[in-house]
Amino acid sequence: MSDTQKDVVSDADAQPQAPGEQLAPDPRLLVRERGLMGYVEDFRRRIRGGELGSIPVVIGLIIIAIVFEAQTGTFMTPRNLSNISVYIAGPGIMAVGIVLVLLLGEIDLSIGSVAGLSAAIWAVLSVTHGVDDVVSILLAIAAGAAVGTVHGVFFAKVGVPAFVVTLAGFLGWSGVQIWVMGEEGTINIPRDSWVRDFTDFYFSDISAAYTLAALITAGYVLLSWRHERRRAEAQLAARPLTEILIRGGLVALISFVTAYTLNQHRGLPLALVLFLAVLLLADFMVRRTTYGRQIFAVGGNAEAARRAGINVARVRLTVFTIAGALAAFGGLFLAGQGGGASKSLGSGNLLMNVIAAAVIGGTSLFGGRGWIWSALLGTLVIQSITSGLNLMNMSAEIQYMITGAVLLIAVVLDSVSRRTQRTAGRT
Amino acid sequence: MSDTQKDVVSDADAQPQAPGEQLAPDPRLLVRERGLMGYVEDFRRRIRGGELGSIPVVIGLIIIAIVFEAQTGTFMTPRNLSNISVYIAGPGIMAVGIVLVLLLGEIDLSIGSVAGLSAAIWAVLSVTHGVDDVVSILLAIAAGAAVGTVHGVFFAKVGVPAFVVTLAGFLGWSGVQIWVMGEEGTINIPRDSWVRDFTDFYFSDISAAYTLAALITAGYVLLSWRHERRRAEAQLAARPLTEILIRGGLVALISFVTAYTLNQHRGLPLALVLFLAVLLLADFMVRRTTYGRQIFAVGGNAEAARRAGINVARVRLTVFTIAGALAAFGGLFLAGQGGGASKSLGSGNLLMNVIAAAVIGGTSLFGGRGWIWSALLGTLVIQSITSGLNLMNMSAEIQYMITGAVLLIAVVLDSVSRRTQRTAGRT
Amino acid sequence: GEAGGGDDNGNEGEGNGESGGSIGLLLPDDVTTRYETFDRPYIEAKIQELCADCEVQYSNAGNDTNAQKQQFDALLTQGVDVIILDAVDSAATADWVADAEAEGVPVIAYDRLAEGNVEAYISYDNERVGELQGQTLVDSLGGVTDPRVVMINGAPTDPNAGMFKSGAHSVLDGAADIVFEQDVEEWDGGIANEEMTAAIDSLGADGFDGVYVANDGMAAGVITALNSAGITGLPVGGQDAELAGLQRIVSGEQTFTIYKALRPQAETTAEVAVALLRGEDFADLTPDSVDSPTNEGIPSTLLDPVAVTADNIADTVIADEFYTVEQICTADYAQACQEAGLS
Amino acid sequence: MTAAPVLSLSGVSKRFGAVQALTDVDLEIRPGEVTALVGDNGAGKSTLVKTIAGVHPIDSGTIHWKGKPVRIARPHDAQDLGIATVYQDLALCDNLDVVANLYLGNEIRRRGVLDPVTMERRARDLLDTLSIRIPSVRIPVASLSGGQRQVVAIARALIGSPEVVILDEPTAALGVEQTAQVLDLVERLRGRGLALILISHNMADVQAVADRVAVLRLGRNNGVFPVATTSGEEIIAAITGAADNAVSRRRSRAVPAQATPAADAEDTTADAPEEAP
Amino acid sequence: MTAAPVLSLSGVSKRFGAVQALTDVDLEIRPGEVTALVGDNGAGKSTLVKTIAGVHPIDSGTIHWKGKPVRIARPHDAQDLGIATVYQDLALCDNLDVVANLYLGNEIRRRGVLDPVTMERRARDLLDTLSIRIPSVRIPVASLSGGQRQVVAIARALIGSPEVVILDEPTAALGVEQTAQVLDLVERLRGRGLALILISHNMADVQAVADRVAVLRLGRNNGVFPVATTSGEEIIAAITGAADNAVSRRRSRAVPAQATPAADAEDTTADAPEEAP
Ligand SMILES: Nc1ncnc2c1ncn2[C@@H]1O[C@H](COP(=O)(O)OP(=O)(O)OP(=O)(O)O)[C@@H](O)[C@H]1O
Ligand SMILES: Nc1ncnc2c1ncn2[C@@H]1O[C@H](COP(=O)(O)OP(=O)(O)OP(=O)(O)O)[C@@H](O)[C@H]1O
Ligand SMILES: [Mg+2]
Ligand SMILES: [Mg+2]
Repeated sequence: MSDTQKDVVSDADAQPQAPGEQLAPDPRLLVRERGLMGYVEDFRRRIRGGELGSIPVVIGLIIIAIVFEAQTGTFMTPRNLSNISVYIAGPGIMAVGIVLVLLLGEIDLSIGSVAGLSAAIWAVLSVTHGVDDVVSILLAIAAGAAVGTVHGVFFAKVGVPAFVVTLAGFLGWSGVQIWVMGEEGTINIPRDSWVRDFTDFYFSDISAAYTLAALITAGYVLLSWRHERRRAEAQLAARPLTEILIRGGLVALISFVTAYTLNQHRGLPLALVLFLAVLLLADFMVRRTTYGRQIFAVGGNAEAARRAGINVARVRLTVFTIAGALAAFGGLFLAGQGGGASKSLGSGNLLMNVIAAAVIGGTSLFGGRGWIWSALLGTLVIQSITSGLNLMNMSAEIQYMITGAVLLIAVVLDSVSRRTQRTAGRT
Repeated sequence: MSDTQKDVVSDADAQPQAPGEQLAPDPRLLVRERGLMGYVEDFRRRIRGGELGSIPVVIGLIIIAIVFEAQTGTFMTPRNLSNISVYIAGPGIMAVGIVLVLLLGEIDLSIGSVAGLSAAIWAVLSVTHGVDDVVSILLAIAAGAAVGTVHGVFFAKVGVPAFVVTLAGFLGWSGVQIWVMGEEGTINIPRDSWVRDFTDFYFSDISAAYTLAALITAGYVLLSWRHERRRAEAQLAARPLTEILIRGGLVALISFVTAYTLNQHRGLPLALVLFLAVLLLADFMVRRTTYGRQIFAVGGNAEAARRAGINVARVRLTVFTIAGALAAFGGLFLAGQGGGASKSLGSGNLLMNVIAAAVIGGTSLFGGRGWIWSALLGTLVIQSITSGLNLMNMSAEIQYMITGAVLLIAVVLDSVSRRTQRTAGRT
Repeated sequence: GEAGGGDDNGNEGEGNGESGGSIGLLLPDDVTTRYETFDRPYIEAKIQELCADCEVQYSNAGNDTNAQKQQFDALLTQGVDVIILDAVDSAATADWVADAEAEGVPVIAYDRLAEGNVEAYISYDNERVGELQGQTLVDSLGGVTDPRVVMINGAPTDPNAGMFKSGAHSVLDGAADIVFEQDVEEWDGGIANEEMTAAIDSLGADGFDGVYVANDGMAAGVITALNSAGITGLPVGGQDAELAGLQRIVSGEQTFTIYKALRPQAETTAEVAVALLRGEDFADLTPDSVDSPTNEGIPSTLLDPVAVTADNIADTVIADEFYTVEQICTADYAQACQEAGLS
Repeated sequence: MTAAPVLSLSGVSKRFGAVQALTDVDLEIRPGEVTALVGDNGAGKSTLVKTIAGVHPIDSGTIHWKGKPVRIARPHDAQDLGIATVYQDLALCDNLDVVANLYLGNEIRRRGVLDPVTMERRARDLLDTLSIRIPSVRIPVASLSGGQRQVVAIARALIGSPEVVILDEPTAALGVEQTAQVLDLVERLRGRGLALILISHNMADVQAVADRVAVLRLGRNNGVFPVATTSGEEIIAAITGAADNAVSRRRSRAVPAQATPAADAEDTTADAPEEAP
Repeated sequence: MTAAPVLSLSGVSKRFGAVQALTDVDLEIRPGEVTALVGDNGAGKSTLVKTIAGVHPIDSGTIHWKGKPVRIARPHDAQDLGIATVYQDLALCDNLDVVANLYLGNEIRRRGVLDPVTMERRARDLLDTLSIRIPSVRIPVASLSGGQRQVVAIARALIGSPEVVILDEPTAALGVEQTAQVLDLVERLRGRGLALILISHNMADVQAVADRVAVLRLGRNNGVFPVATTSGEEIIAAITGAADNAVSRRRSRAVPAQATPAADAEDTTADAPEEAP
């Protein structure tokens, strides 16, 4: 578990071949050549091999933006883009939880109800019972975590399929939500509540957005560079400095353009900052901690994970707890956006949209494959479509059809581009 | 493929041991002793080993009945039971389709929308456009099949996960449904439409119910007996005649008691007859045809099925077609029950209830395990709870909570009773 | 009806000169007949008539508050000059209206009294509708003493269902004995059928004298349940004056429905909207004044709903050309129409 | 022995992503002959037979069946030609019972309906032939031991009447007795004029039943040897690409190692490179 | 050689549903010794080692670790004791890359955070030791060949510092060279004082590296033999339960079979019972 551990063999034992001799690299491996040509060649190979990662989604996003801008002329206005960046926060935070659950190879159908329940709890506590705003928010999120834990216990300890547990939760918690709301159909947000700020506070000083963009860029470049240097020191294949810089440039471009756009409207929205914070934290957890590794392992092959000594039940349980807490957090954003908690908050297509976002973003439904940023990409796709259709004043039934169709097209692109890979996959 | 086929080895080749010698049976296999004691012993072993099949669900049903009867005093009246038998038909027929899809290891989220769309198509054709009733019904079912086929094509041929395809369908088809209904929010059923009869025609002659019960019993006993005789002739372990008779007696008991109860109210409902017909047909297809075997194989291990020469894409595609057609058929029952087609038919909790029914009934979400009759058992459980709560005049939010809780309990029982089995399961 | 598509050019709305302008119209759901079939075409037609260069940006929220909020923001993004808002959840709108106000866009509350600083309110009061439902039911119960009533209410999650419910209660609680009451998720006819059947089972076929149903869509399911239990002739009332409901009234299966003359409501709203657009005074259009939880003295027009029975169909729905006799009297109902004197 | 080849591959190549698994491979399979296919781990043996079986279509090259060029794009095509395959990864449906697995894709029907009785009887007989004890042919294969599953997979290939049988490490998981049975079976099949491809890492088995040995190395042909005239050492040298390999070193060390294993271990430890801290 | 046993099982029984997989099994494992566990397919070898590894808790019987009774209820317990296991069915996470699989449950961290660089370097070194060619340690194990996967599983067991290493048919899928490497490895581990359990169907391998051979038959003990003084035939007889078995028959037939395989096949066919029509 630590630096000082010893492997039985590699420490002191012999390599049975001639001393110090290393195996020649496999001659069949088509290694990437260095330099610019290497990139082009590698990219071409990946297109042919269907290993495009998130490129299809990004292209899809660009197409969506172009089409809607052509149709409405207002899609690419800073105002609309800024609005989109606020709208995605709630569903996006919930989608982060769903990505974690999907990585486990499970599904959580209850998040809509949990979001609604938590918003109801917050509203009743802070408005009806006059509990302090921050305390109510924390209690609401804790309630979401508790609900998630209940699901986790039934799934991980009792052994009921997660699909069924959360299906029961989907029904049961929305009943509790209605019951918690009691007589009130809707409870308005108090004027000075944090929940209102979640979706309605903007850092209007333009330096805020630029500072954040600078921090993100610098952080990315620095961490990559440190990592690649260590790899080079350990004599492992490492990315050259130019590549790091190119990637850093891309990150800088995206973040500064975003910052500039946001500053054109009302500044950097708090919603976006919180969403990014959740994304970065979750991404760190998934990729750089033992716990994250365990999530992937359990999702890939639970029995193998168990045999590796991983406490499978604990991993499963905690992931559902996190998903519940994130659903609750996201629910508060929805309450903020809709103007208050209501009996119907979290019902309707929210659940399906959140799951769709995670899947469109590139997280597999079958466990063990995916990344946190799919929550961002997928929510962006779905919200862009919705916003675009709203700007076009499409009637609701057409909206349904178009959302369905675009969802399908997005995933068809993805499936087709991954096809070669899939065929090559083993049993 | 036929009786005349030859295996390379077994026909003419030698057994390398002493001629005619058969391997002694494995001494570790705890074979069932014959006679009554054998059954008791076997049953005890199965309880301990957690191989209870559908017994937990049946016990659950009995408990539900007892509790509600104690609470309401009207639950076990012939009238309520007869009503339940009508209400289960629509969701039950849809659940048969879901069971097939689950056997494939997939899910169909679109069935609610497809049911609504088909009902809308039927209503608009027959009422608005004056198309002949039977033709409209057939066209509506054909539309459901066509929609299912579209899903099947995207899933099986294009390779988009079924979850996503049918999620897109869930959104898209309900848009089409609203569009098809056009101006009207609801369309009444014409007085003499078959669709009305689906849920409102009863064979009021008491002989109808008894004849059906007799046919079912006789058919069951005869088929079992023929099968076991053939096994005995082939020197395979066969059930003794007494066991066939005991099982036949059980079937007779259930069918005649049901027939008697139904005759106490308005007679044998057409809805139940149609539902049973769908169940029997589907069960025959799944258990006794090559196609059914292929469904199980694809659900268990698609790659192995492919290597066995099965046309995996065709099996997948057709199963979605069937599920679509059954959803459409079930949708017509719902229209009959609601008094007409409406824009919201098929929305709400229908989808979740149908899936929950299939799972409660004992069909695995992970493919390759299950049986058609889970559609009947599961729908019965869910409808009994709903009817009981309605009789108790519970408010809607309490209904949500209780439905969620009972759903959970039903599956917890099942999971716990299967636990030993699961632990024993290999990777 | 296709909105937007080719013919909208919201981006040109910058030049809000004397003649042109754009008006946003937000309606709450797309499963009830009225919004798509009546409200929207009436409003659009009237606006067109009053202001040929004006355009209407229409969106339907599909019963989702957050979706409506986004549509509201989209209208602001498009730069509309006036918003007509029929809120999914009228209690949630205070902030939205404030946002619009900050941009100088006036909001008209249509049909439901949206909270916040709205400029005007034109509606049938939902509580009133509930009261009328209750009153008509009591009336149609006729001479029954101590009438027993079953209530089938709308969706528990829909705030408006709560208003109908409390309006109806305010009448029924004194006049009748409510023996069975249920909310129906999603306003679903099939579930209404199950609820009604349960009521019949637990009360007995003669255990109640009339049924309150929140709308016509559910009334279809309720009547199916009554018919299949062999119960006919009981007073059953709905709301919305849907075509299917009117047909049932003609054929005697349903007793009444609540008809809100949508044309005057829609047209008044259109007039107010155009007046706001042009900065004209509209006080004579809104003689009444109501208070919302957030604001007092909102200029408003409150219209009176009408209960439609077989007796007054011709004078109300048909006279208003809400539906024509041909639409109601299809082959199935021709006979009944004759008897009811419709032709 | 030199009958016309029933199946011949020439210039077959196959790539997975960034790995060129097969490069220009030729192979000829003759009826009444056992062709052993040997090679190091990852040499491409399984990939090669999967291309023949239609699991992975080839990227380039040609396949001839009885002299005529054919395209094998999916497993069904191979089965239609008469090629039966036992895969290294078995490819059984864990949820189905032994009988259903055996007859998958070749179900016996009676008046259009599955005939479980006949299938079960024949399955039992067939498994008895291979002298494997399976608790019951009605339990899902998920609960069988590794060797039991292997035998089921082998039995599967014998249902129907193939002309070419491909066995990818069929005896890897088998006990000594079952291995002997399978080798007997291979000889009997050869005796009936079938063409067999046998992949195995066990030189003793290969030398016992094969007629010719085709060696793959790093995805390329590395010689075809007649078994009768080739020694095990020669084949191993072809497999490893060097006469000096771990096997020969191990052999030459065999006696002292047995005597003083500990000393031996230290011996080899001595010249290990120091691990970086 | 007669050190106190580090691990000893007595009277261990295990049942799955209707199958009594193990009945009253005893076993003693000593440090610095290789104990081979042999038996027919389905004899219960894998089940026995899985009970030791905590995969299947035992139904009855006792397990002693260094003389003290212990309860091994889950894999974690076994790992805590110092038991590392290579399972017959490998138990790798197909979606993870080679490095992640190797260090699963034993991740190397640096200031609390995973240290992929160190893990990758050590993984590469470790795999080089086993002289296996893997295209890249960063590809998911799903795309490895059977033998490559096997080696990854073996390497996994050597991460950390186990006292007992259990190898369930570790060389089944391995090429000749890799097999030799693994046998070398086994000897080196024994040299370092570890206790090893080796399950194998290959008598040559067993005789080459094992010190004692424990035989299981139909889920029961069927004798423990010191390798040095026992012949292969005796062990095989204990495995199959009879001196007259397919192996011995095959041996006695070996020479004529090589010469006229076809004739031989017909020969055995002659006395086959006629199949029922
Ligand atoms: N999880 C399980 N469920 C049911 N039966 C099982 C299970 N695991 C093993 N068995 C049964 O227990 C017996 C012993 O199996 P085991 O895997 O231990 O055999 P083995 O000696 O390892 O055989 P092989 O050499 O073929 O690997 C077999 O009959 C098998 O069918
Ligand atoms: N589906 C696949 N995707 C990617 N790479 C693959 C795939 N299948 C095989 N490979 C690669 O192709 C090479 C050959 O694999 P193959 O399974 O054919 O080897 P093999 O000769 O059968 O080895 P073994 O004796 O270990 O079974 C290996 O390097 C492997 O990593
Ligand atoms: Mg292989
Ligand atoms: Mg084993």
